[in-house]
Amino acid sequence: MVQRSFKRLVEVGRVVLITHGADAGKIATIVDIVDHNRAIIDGPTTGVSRQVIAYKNTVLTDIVVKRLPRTIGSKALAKFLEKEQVVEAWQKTAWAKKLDARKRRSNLSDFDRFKLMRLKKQQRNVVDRQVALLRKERA
Amino acid sequence: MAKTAHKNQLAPGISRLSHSKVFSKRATYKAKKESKPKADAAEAKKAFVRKPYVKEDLVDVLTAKKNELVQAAVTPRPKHSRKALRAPKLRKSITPGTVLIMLAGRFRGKRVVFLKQLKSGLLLVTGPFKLNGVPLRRVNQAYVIASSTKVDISGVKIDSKFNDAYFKHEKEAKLKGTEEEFFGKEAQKKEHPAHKLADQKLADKDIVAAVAKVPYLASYLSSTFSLTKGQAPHKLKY
Amino acid sequence: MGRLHEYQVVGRRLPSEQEPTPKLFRMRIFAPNQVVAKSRYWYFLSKLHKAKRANGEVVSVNEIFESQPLKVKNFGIWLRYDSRSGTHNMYKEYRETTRAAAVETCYQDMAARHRARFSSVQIIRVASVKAADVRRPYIQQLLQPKLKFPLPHRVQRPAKKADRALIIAKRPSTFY
Amino acid sequence: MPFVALFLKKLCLYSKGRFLGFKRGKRNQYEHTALVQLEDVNSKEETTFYAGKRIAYLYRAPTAKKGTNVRCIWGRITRSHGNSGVVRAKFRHNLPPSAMGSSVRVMLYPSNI
Repeated sequence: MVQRSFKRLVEVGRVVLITHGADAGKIATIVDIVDHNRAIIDGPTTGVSRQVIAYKNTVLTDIVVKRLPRTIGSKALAKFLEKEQVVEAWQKTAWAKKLDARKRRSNLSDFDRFKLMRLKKQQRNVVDRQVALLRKERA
Repeated sequence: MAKTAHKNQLAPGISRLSHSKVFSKRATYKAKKESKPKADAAEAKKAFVRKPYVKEDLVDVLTAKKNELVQAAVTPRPKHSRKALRAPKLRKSITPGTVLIMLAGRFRGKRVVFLKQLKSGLLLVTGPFKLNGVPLRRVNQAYVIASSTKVDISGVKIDSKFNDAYFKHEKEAKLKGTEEEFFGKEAQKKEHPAHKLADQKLADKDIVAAVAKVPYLASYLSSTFSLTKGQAPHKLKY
Repeated sequence: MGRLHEYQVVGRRLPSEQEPTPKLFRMRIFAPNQVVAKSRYWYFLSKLHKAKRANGEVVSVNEIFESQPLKVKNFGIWLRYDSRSGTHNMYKEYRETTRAAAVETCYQDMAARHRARFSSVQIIRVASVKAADVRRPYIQQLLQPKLKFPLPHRVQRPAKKADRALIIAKRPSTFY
Repeated sequence: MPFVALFLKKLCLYSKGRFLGFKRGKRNQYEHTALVQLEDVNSKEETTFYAGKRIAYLYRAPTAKKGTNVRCIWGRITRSHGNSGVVRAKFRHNLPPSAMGSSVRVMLYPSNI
């Protein structure tokens, strides 16, 4: 029996994030379960071809495609994913945003880093001033 | 005399032996280096005057096996290098207008604008002087990081007088050993030549204008590059 | 041993005056490559018939590919193996996508559970089994219509060695 | 960047390395080659960036020379060593064994970026 305390389960329709290999960083959906170590995943909308993958090389996400039939074909799956807006739902999560920000951060050029520093300074300036004002009011 | 490469040619210009082979065959390293001054050798050459032919001499000459003109002692001379001085290739990432980060020397950490490569292979860069105090200057590309940022200097003309000779130091009069040096004549600070100041201003004018078009670029150039904690230089993009 | 492939090997005894057209024998063999496949063919054929490599020939060797390599199937494998004390027959089940993969896990399984090496295991028959006919509980448990299970203990590791930190401030969370 | 660091920002154009010891076998040690662990580098692939880079070991001496007590031994990174981001380096003068465990400066030049 499935324990309640576990929030993410291996099941058909579970969206996973691939962490290792050529497709690392992409999301895909579990289409069929092979055994306790492997599943078949497919990501027609994210550029992941159908393959057997070990759970070791993935992370389960909170997103599940509901009522997804087992061993569904790629084209039908794509329709399901679009209807449920899985990619959009994923991109909305804080997790995806963090990964994206990390990636963007690592791709910043020297000039970009400088501009970021300057903008942060400006932001700090505004925020600090407001905080100081509020403090004054309190006192 | 030892063999030279020229006697053993496969085809005109192509030596039968490799450079290293020739070196070992000539074995000049075995000969004792004479500390004879060069002038003496020249004198000896001068002193050698061909005598007028006498009958006995003629017999001698005809029966002699070796050419008498051949010197007995081998004085090793440094081999003339056939390598031409060629400027190193400019890195692909460096194009006119590229912002470079200086890595060593007086201006280390400064961000400067690349103008062109000089004949010697050194890079001609400018701060511009007004922004960060780096004058028109030559730098070796090994001491520079090319950033991906570029200043649009396509419209800027770079005076052709900025060549290697322009940047050569003027030789100072030797003070060493003179009384002046010994008694510590006040070392006077040399003024920067006025014409160079003017050149700098003229050259920088258009570049500063180009920099001003891009927001934050001017302050970027006037700031310095530095690694902070947790920044691994190999993981950064420049 | 590399990954296993399935080969179809066809051979016969050499034609002679008594037997101008000898009978052809076909065999499906699991082997890492064609050379091993041919060797295993003669090994099995000499046990079944009066034929050997010296008086026979291999007519053809070709690989059999899985028709649906991205569909999970339940495979039943009948095998015979020599243990330290005798010879045993066995039936085992595996859940895999290809026949060759099932046989490979079977060899691994035999080596792990019974210390039986490749040379002492003979695969008799490999067949895809319908869900209703699955006998073993360890496969049956994976055949529930709405199968769900958690991954109770996961340590996430960075994909690249370069991203690995030797010292981290937080204990990894292994639960989700 | 931490708030304090903004004001204390010092010009730093090198990354840090740690002198681990010399190249060695089970019984022999080769003092002509030093092993250096680079900071924030823990795979062989990453060491390629540092190949050829100049490296400096700074130390303090009791007597001042040229007005400073700090002296320096220069060297170059020659190649990687093992798979965990350690590199081999050759110095003008072999590093003293007393320097084992101390840090060295890995310069960013000669640059190829």
